[in-house]
Amino acid sequence: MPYALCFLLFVIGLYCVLVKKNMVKIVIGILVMEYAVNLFLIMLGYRTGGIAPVVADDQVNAAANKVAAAFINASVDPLPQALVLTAIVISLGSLALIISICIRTYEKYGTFDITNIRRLKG
Amino acid sequence: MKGMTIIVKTISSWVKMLIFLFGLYIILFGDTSPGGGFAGGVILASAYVLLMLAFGGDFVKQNLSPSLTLKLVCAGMLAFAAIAVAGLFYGPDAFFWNFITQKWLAGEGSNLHFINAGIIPLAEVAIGLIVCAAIFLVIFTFSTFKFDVSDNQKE
Amino acid sequence: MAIFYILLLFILIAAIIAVETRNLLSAVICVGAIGFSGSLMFLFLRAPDIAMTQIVVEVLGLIILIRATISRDLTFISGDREFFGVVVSVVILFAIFLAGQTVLETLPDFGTPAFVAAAQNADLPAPAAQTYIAQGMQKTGAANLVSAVILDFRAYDTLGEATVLFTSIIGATVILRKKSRRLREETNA
Amino acid sequence: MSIPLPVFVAVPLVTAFVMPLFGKKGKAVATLLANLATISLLVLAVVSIGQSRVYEIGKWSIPMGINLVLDGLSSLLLLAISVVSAAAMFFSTRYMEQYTAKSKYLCLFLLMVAGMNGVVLSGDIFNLFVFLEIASLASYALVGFGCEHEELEASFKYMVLGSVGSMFVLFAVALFYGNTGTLNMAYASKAIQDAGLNIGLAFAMALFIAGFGLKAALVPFHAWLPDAHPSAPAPISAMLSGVLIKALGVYALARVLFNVFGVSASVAGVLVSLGILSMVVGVFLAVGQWDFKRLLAYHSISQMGYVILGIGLGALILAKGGNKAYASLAILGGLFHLVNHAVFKSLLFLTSGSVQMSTGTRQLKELGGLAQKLPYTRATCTIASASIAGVPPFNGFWSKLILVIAAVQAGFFGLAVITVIVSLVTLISFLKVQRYVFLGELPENLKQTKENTGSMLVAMVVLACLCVLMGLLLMPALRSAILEPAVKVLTDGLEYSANIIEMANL
Repeated sequence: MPYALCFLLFVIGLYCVLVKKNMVKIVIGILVMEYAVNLFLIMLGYRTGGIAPVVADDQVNAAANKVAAAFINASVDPLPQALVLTAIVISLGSLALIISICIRTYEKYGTFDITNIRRLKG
Repeated sequence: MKGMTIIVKTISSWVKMLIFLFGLYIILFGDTSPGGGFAGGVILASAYVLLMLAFGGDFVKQNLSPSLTLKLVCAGMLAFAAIAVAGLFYGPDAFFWNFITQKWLAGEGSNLHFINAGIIPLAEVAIGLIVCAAIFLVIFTFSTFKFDVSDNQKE
Repeated sequence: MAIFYILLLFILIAAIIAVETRNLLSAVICVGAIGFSGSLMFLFLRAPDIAMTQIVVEVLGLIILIRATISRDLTFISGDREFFGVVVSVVILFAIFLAGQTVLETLPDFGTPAFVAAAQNADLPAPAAQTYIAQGMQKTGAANLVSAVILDFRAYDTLGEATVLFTSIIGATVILRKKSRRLREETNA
Repeated sequence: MSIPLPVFVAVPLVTAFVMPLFGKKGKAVATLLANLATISLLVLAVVSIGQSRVYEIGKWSIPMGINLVLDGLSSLLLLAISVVSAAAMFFSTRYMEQYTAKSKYLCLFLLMVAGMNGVVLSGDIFNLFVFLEIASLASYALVGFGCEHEELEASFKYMVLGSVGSMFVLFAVALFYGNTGTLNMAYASKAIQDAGLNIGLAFAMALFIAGFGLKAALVPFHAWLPDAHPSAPAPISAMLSGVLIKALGVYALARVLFNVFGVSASVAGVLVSLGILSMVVGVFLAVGQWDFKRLLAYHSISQMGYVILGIGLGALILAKGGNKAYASLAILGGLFHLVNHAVFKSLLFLTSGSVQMSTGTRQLKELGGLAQKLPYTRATCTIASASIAGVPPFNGFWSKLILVIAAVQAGFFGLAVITVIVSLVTLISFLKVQRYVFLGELPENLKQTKENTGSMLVAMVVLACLCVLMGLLLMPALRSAILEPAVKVLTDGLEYSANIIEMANL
């Protein structure tokens, strides 16, 4: 069920990109899609009653130089978290680029409405 | 861009050091506690953004010019790439080989004991530099961009 | 569990307002609401690194977005929408959403990480995630396993990610540069 | 000689990181360095032909770490990327003098090359996504490089559709991870073979087709291409049409469908129909265009249709259990056309840039009679036009011939007829280009036009020579060295995972 709500968020973002006619709104749609995918990835790694994937001192079995079994059986999946960290920075980068294009377009046309920005045909 | 009142200026010049220290802490302890180069770098950048809002763009421009910032980003990227390539020379032909930890685990290079996570803290510092400079540069560019609508108004 | 549903519903409501409101500034603030509640959600999903990064990135993302909207008088959206197009796309997207429901049932249940199911397959080596949790600390020396993954096991991805940031700032400075073309005489000189 | 595979990514990346350090004064040095980087990539690509190996980054054995894979298909794409990027880079040495911020242009150009090389070499699905984003972001910025109305608008449109495509790919990666528990393509493929293709993976596959299809501009997803490609500076148009849509679109699609999920008859049917649609719609939209570069951009859509058609036809024959030799012939046609299209389309865009730089316009109606004024441009443009239209003995003819033969052998006579008809329409539209640009009357304002010399000319002549000579790739020796290994990667299909795991364990 949480997956379904996440997918709904993705679809809302897609709707915004497809239907809205304002440049900033389109950017918001893309951002919403990004949030949805990030949440989805983190949810995939969640374990009920899990703990964060950071090994604390008392979870290390010093004698055997091993991580305690209690940690191994309870930690959430660190891999999706690493992927999401990457995805967040990528989305920040593309946000900066697309907003700079929006600002420059605003300077040229004086509007954010893409129906008024139609020099190219087709 | 203009600065703000004297109260804001005084407070932000006090607060900036705290933010700065916090960012450094987050970066340097990224291998043992949550956080790391990205979060810490963005916090460092926000210290500069605070200064920029309080004292105005010109003040920051004198202390940290955009071209210098761009060079810092390049330096950070080159440092990160150097860490990656170092694995090729120190190790058995492997890009991004963790040459400190792996040698330590293998019982060689005992003089490198002091950092037992190997390249991870070094890479955190490089990424912190990249992210801090890059984010600051982006926000600086956006805030100082002047609209020149006069000659390009809707035709 | 209940906290996840509450936060998700809040995120969905904020998203719908962000999409439908006619005031651009409100829309941007709603995006901030999505981001901050998303960050809380990450915290409850036991991902403190992501929560921290999300919160700081959200602040700066909002500054960038507000910069785009606030400087102009035109924060309200005028213009009418094509009713027919909206209805058609809503119907299509709703169909996609319903189709997605059967798809999501193939995933492991919420609360079971994906690698647990994959670990059952004896034909394959242990999934990467399981190795990271069990041996990541000895293999890399970092107690924060997320750091160990992004900067050692998958450091190549992180190089790519830093490069994306680099690309975007070079791109942004290029797009916002003052003068883009030289005159023809200068070119030929 | 065995080269560490990350060098293909590291060389352009490090050069790109150095570029912004050169200001206005160091422009000549920056240009020299950038050219050196692309040429050394070309040398590396030529050296690595015929090798196949797996490189584990950081010595982490898969599936723990990321692996890079060099096989026949990758080295074919690497070769195409490096040839086109070396020519386009050499061309921009002079062409980009009309814009400011040249060192940043070079930086973005190299980042785009690095991104494409990363995509082509990657053996990990998330890593593929990261490098896809690098190449895409660099191309968004480069499309808007001129900062004029059309460029910004096209860049925005491209960026929105491109970001949606990237989000589809990322969502598909998430579903893929949720279902298989790994990101490594070889092990994921093995897991899929063990467990069978469930509906979740089928949905992920559909998302991959949509996402990579958006990057490849196949017809339902093509809206951005006719705006973005003409708006970019000419060398960038050459890169975008020549290799970017292939490396990010067709290559990624073929790799994921053939080697990870495995082709079924229905997927192959989707590919064939996308191919036919792109071919027909693209070419008929192209005929009516009066903007030189826009016309070329529509032809890119149409020619990409040929590539997808060839690959899809091969997949269809394979999935139906038909003769494997026919399937390899169809895929050979598709891949050979991919390489040919990279060469002649980039040459066409470079000639259009040369015309635009000499005359200041690219509207066909404002041009005319340039045959005497621009003799070299005219000659190279004619060769490239003949290639794209499939006139013997140029390279386009051979790949189209193979496609037709493969279609006839497999019993798809309708496809063969469509291929020939589309080729004829292409010929008509390029006769129109010749007629309006190089023949006819010279307009009064173009009397002063001068031929471009120096690096622009060299780049065009080299590509034109390649157009003539590339038919030789079909000679048995070269064919078994370059084309056959690439075809074998696709016809082997799911044996990919076993091969990779075996090579990694060596």
